[in-house]
Amino acid sequence: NRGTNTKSQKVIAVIPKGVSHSFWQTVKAGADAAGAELGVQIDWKGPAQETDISGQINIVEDAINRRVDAIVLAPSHGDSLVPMVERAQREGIPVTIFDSGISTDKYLSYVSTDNRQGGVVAARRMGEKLGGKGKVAILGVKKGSVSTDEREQGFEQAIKKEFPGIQIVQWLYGEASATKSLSAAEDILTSHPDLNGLFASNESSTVGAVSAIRQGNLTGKLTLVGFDATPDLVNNIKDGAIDSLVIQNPFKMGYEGVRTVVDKLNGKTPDKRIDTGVSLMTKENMNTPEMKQLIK
Amino acid sequence: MPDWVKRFLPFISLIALCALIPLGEYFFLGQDPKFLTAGNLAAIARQTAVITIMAMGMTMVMVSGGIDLSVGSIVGLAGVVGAMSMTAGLPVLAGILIFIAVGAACGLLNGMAVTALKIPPFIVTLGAMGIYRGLGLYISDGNAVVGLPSGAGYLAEKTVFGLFPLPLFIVIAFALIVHFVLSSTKLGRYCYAMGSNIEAARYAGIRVSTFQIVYYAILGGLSGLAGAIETSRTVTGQPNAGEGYELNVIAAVVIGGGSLSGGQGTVVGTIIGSLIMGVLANGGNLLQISPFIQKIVIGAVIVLAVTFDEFQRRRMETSES
Amino acid sequence: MPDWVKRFLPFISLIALCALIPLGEYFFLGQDPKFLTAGNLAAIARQTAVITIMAMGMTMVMVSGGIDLSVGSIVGLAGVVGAMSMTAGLPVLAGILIFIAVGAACGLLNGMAVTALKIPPFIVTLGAMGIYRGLGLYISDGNAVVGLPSGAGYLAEKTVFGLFPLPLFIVIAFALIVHFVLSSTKLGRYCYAMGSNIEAARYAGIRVSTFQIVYYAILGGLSGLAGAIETSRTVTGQPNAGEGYELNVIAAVVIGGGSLSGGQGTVVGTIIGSLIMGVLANGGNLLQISPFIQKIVIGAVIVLAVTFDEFQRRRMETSES
Amino acid sequence: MTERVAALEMRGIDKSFAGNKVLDGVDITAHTGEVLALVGENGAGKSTLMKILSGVHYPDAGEIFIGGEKVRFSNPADALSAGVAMIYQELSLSPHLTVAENIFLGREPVRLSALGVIDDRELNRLAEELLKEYGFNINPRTRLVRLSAADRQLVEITRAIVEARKVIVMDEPTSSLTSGEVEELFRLIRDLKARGLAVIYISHRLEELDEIADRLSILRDGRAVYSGVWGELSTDQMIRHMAGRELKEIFPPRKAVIGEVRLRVDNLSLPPKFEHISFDVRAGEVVGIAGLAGAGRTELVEAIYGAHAAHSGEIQIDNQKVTQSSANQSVRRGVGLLTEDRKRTGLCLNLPMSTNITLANVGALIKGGRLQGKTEIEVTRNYIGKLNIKPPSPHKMVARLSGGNQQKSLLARWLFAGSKIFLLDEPTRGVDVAARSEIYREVNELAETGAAIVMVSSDLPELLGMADRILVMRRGHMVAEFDARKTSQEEILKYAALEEN
Ligand SMILES: Nc1ncnc2c1ncn2[C@@H]1O[C@H](COP(=O)(O)OP(=O)(O)OP(=O)(O)O)[C@@H](O)[C@H]1O
Ligand SMILES: Nc1ncnc2c1ncn2[C@@H]1O[C@H](COP(=O)(O)OP(=O)(O)OP(=O)(O)O)[C@@H](O)[C@H]1O
Ligand SMILES: [Mg+2]
Ligand SMILES: [Mg+2]
Repeated sequence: NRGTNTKSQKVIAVIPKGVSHSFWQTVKAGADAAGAELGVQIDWKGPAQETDISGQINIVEDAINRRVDAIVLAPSHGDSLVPMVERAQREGIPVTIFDSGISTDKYLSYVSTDNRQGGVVAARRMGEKLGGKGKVAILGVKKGSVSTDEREQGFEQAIKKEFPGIQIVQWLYGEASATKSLSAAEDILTSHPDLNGLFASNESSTVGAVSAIRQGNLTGKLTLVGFDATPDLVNNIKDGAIDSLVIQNPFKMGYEGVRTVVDKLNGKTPDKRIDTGVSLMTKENMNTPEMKQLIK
Repeated sequence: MPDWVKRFLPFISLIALCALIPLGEYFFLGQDPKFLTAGNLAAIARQTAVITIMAMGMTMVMVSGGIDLSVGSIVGLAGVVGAMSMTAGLPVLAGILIFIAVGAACGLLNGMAVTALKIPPFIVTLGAMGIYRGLGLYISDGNAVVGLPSGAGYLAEKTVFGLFPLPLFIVIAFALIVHFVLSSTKLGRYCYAMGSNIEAARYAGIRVSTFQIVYYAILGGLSGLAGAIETSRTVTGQPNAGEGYELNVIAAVVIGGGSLSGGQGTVVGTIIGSLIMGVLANGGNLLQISPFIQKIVIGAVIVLAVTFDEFQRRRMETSES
Repeated sequence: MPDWVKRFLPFISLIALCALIPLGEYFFLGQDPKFLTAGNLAAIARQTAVITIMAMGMTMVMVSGGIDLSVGSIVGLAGVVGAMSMTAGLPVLAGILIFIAVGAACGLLNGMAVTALKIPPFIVTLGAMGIYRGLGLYISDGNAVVGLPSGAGYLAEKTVFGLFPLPLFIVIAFALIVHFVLSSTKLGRYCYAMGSNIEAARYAGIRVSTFQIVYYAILGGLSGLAGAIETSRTVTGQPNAGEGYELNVIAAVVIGGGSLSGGQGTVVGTIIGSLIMGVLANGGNLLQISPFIQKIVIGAVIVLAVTFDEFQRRRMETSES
Repeated sequence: MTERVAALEMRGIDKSFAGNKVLDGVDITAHTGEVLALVGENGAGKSTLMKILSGVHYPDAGEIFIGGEKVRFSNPADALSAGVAMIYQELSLSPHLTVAENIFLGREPVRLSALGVIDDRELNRLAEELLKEYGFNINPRTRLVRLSAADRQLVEITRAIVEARKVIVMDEPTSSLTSGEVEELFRLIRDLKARGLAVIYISHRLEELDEIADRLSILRDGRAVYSGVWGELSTDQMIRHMAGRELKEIFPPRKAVIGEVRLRVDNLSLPPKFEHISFDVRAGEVVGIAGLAGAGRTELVEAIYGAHAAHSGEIQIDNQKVTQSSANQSVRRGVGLLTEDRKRTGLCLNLPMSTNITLANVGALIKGGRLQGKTEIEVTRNYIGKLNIKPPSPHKMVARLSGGNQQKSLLARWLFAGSKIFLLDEPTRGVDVAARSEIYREVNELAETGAAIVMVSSDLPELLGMADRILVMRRGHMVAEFDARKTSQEEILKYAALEEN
């Protein structure tokens, strides 16, 4: 969309935590759709790494200095982006927060999934499939990464509370890399050949986990509940290598994020909290229209 | 060629960039250029301060023939410990000293290991990179240290005379000091001598181990200070802060004419190297270039800037006499 | 000390590790040790294959006095392009050739830039690291390339004789080839000659530029192959694949006795270096050590292994005379 | 002599580095079966001219003819394939390779030639044969790092002789060799002449040339100022052509008064390098140490200086016992070591001459906490004038100086450091006659101001001309002491090489 700017169009900076996962690409699709529909220009820009907090601060700062009309931001840390968000508000630029929370209330709207609830949904599915007993492991993303920490903790607590017969035997991290997740999954399976279930808390860890299951010929013997969806992961549900995927609605996050700030620019006041919801995709429901709509 | 022209040369790539970006903004985006506004220049100063401060210390270490891959991890460790000390109630200023002290201690350790173990600094500090990062993560259990006092943002946010960001002043102050040290003191002179030929330096009566340790400790201290600024910017102590900075810092030194094999490098060159990378990133954002294309452009500019610099240097040597 | 004992020495650190981990499993976790099971050893072979293959090429480049920071980015770029060619309908075997060709082309470019621009390889390949990564991300628009044919997993999953993973065979085959090249051919001999004194090599009539280009191209090709294995492992073309691998690969070479200043390094040493790091990571997972402590341990082991090796080497040299 | 096609002709060669004209229309001619001696002061351009011949540098102007045919060499490979080989002044070998690998580098015998598989057994066998044939006692399987400077030079000589087919250039091949080895080399040169090669031989040891030279060319400041048959010029005339002025005597007289003992070495040992060494040096005295290569002289002076710790024994400086010596403390006590290997332990090659000269006494340049750049340049200019260093530019990187001028810069370092005890290890290696005489004059002046001087040298005439006393070392032991005025080269050699007789 470079060069298409005409001065009459409002410019909305949409700033994700990172750019290179299909999750963010789907957010972008939603934002672009809203931009086309509402007649605003979308500036999509994020740091290369999701851990690059000061890189994201720089991008927000540059957007403010560029005097965009509004900002839609997925803060890479709840505390770190507070000064920038407050500064934008002082300078009259409305900010909508999406995906992860922020420790201030000086924003317009907060559009996100309840990550903890996502973990709980995964835990209930796991509990049902295993009939309330067995050994499971968690393949996490990175300790300290807030949204995935919440999913993993949601999962852990729900298992402990609702399925006392299920034992969580190992918890390793894949460092947001598919290959490292695969190695970690292999090592989990080495340590616990009798494992019954595995929970992977984002796209890269799910990719790694399903590769380990395929390479270990464990399809059908191990219940894998993953998180996030790509066409490839969805295909893996068909033959049972993946039991189910907790799916957020990144398209809606992008769409709603842009809609809220455009509403504001048009003088309306959007809701402060918009929950984009989580769904569970299984073999049974994967062909329903609602599910198809979630994986763009 | 007169001497002042020669001094001026390294700036050329930087100035060319600074001219191209507003032109791009005007013709490409059809906007009034924002690049050269005071606000944006201040932003660049804030954005590059962390790398520049570390790069000044790295200049010393690299001129002396060493290298330190652990600086990014030091930023993280110092950030966590310093932030914890502030949440524990230490006043902000004392907290800043903690950052610097933690950094200097790490640097001292690096220097002592390099001289005592007699193995290449690349290895020692590659190990240290893992150790310090692991320590920072362990201490904070991987979570960012939050709840800093409101004054913690001071270092990064404060502007002097209502316009100049405080980090800019810190950078300038340390640049002057390190420049003076490198060009006009024993400590600096020995740096070049050791980097050029460490055996010869030892035979000339220089206590090479002691000085090496000092250089690493200074770099560590400056990395700790960088950690303080980073913490102040993010208002949290991030255990992952500074990840990958080592390459940026080393690149700044090398773009600025420093040599990986020691004996060459200047503070002015390093600052320009750091600014080139900072301006590129900022300009890319202003020009709304895709981050993927930005990576390509930054990579190409690093190669071109050094090639151009080398070419000028060689041409000048031929024409001197 | 007899010659065979000397050859055996670098294994010591590795063997010590392999003994300690099962002991830890038994006494710490109270489990039957899983570390030495065939399944786990096969897993280690698969997990280390990518780094080991790249490290063999890096051994050549580093022995010849160069370095290549762009290898991780080549893994990503080759992975994306190769995966795309497969989704476009190319058969798996032809696809693998595409991976290797893309890698070799990148390496060739690196080599030509290093020799033509006359600037340090660190800079050239630091730039290339950004360029190739940006290209991979740009081509794939930041998304993983998915929908590979089912045979794409072959390279990583296939086991030979029902037990030995195919990547292990690839590693062994290339280790034998590269070892042979380094120890018994002109290509390898000139590697050591150039790394040890490039002027002397030129005076001896060796066309150093041509050879340098060849070494970088070989490393590129091996990185492309590593990209194929990486892609095969996760059955997706990840544009971010290989990020940070350059440090692991260089560390493997250096732990194995290779020198950053050229002239020294062997394939056997490099493989051991790579295995030490791989075994540490695997052992850490089996022992359920916190990832933070693992970082610390790996850092410490890198330093200790090289220190021990240096110490032995020096002791042996003194006792020889 | 009948007219015939010259083996080599270089005509009108020009070459500039960084705008400095180093060679200016140089013509030289060498004939088959003859040795052309090429002489000139340090920095006259001898090595540069020869590097043009061997394809390392490309000339700005001029032509080269080999056997009457015009050639253009754009790299050393071209020159080698045209039959031109060279022994370089700075040793150009690969330290991590073995002796045999170095000798055949670039021309390894191969099996499966398509793959370039090296036949290592054949390689070692050939090398062993060659070394034996040339009378050099070196194991072809040893790595080069383990060899002494002298042995490395022999390897370099072997390597060049194997390669040479038409022309062989020897740039100061004897700078690290002792007389026995030099004789061996001369025998090889006579063989080469008999095989019909043209030999170009560069040396500052004029007495050596008498034995082998057939013709002579003299370079001065990048111009060929004389060409003719060897023997037409007397040594004095040669020196006048080289220096462009009269040189009164090589060894200037000294009027030093010998005073108190300044340095006393008592039973110093560092087995197996040297054992039970005792001697003393007085103020105003020059004590020479003679010995064959590997006798342990370098190790001895380095131990006295504190570069290595001695195993046992005692050192006294000005009657004070020295414990725990290090280079740093030695410099503070006024001891200076002019090292044998100026590239490895002497100079910071990519730093300016000024930095190198002031390195051991930077403190003297600091005023008010600041290093005074202007003073530093003045100091440097002072030594440039005093020692006649060329080119006289303080900012010049020492790597760009010719060997002899590098050596003078290093001497200047210890003069500026204000040393009182000088340990000079091969102080005139690679230094031309005129400059040598300047260094000798400087040494004498130092002695006259009360300095104590230890001079290690393989150049016996130099020791006989300069020293008051000469100590002889053999295999780490002090075996004899002579009054320099009452001994001869033969007598010293007899003790230095006793066991070999
Ligand atoms: N690569 C170079 N770059 C710049 N100047 C050089 C270079 N090589 C040689 N020179 C200069 O060229 C001149 C001639 O040097 P050269 O080495 O040919 O002298 P030489 O006659 O061999 O002296 P010596 O007897 O000391 O070896 C010197 O002034 C030297 O400083
Ligand atoms: N057999 C050897 N192996 C390895 N290095 C040696 C050997 N002999 C001598 N050297 C090295 O060569 C250099 C000179 O040798 P040394 O000090 O023993 O004798 P020297 O009397 O000074 O001989 P020279 O006349 O060559 O200066 C020293 O640096 C020494 O370490
Ligand atoms: Mg010369
Ligand atoms: Mg000696």
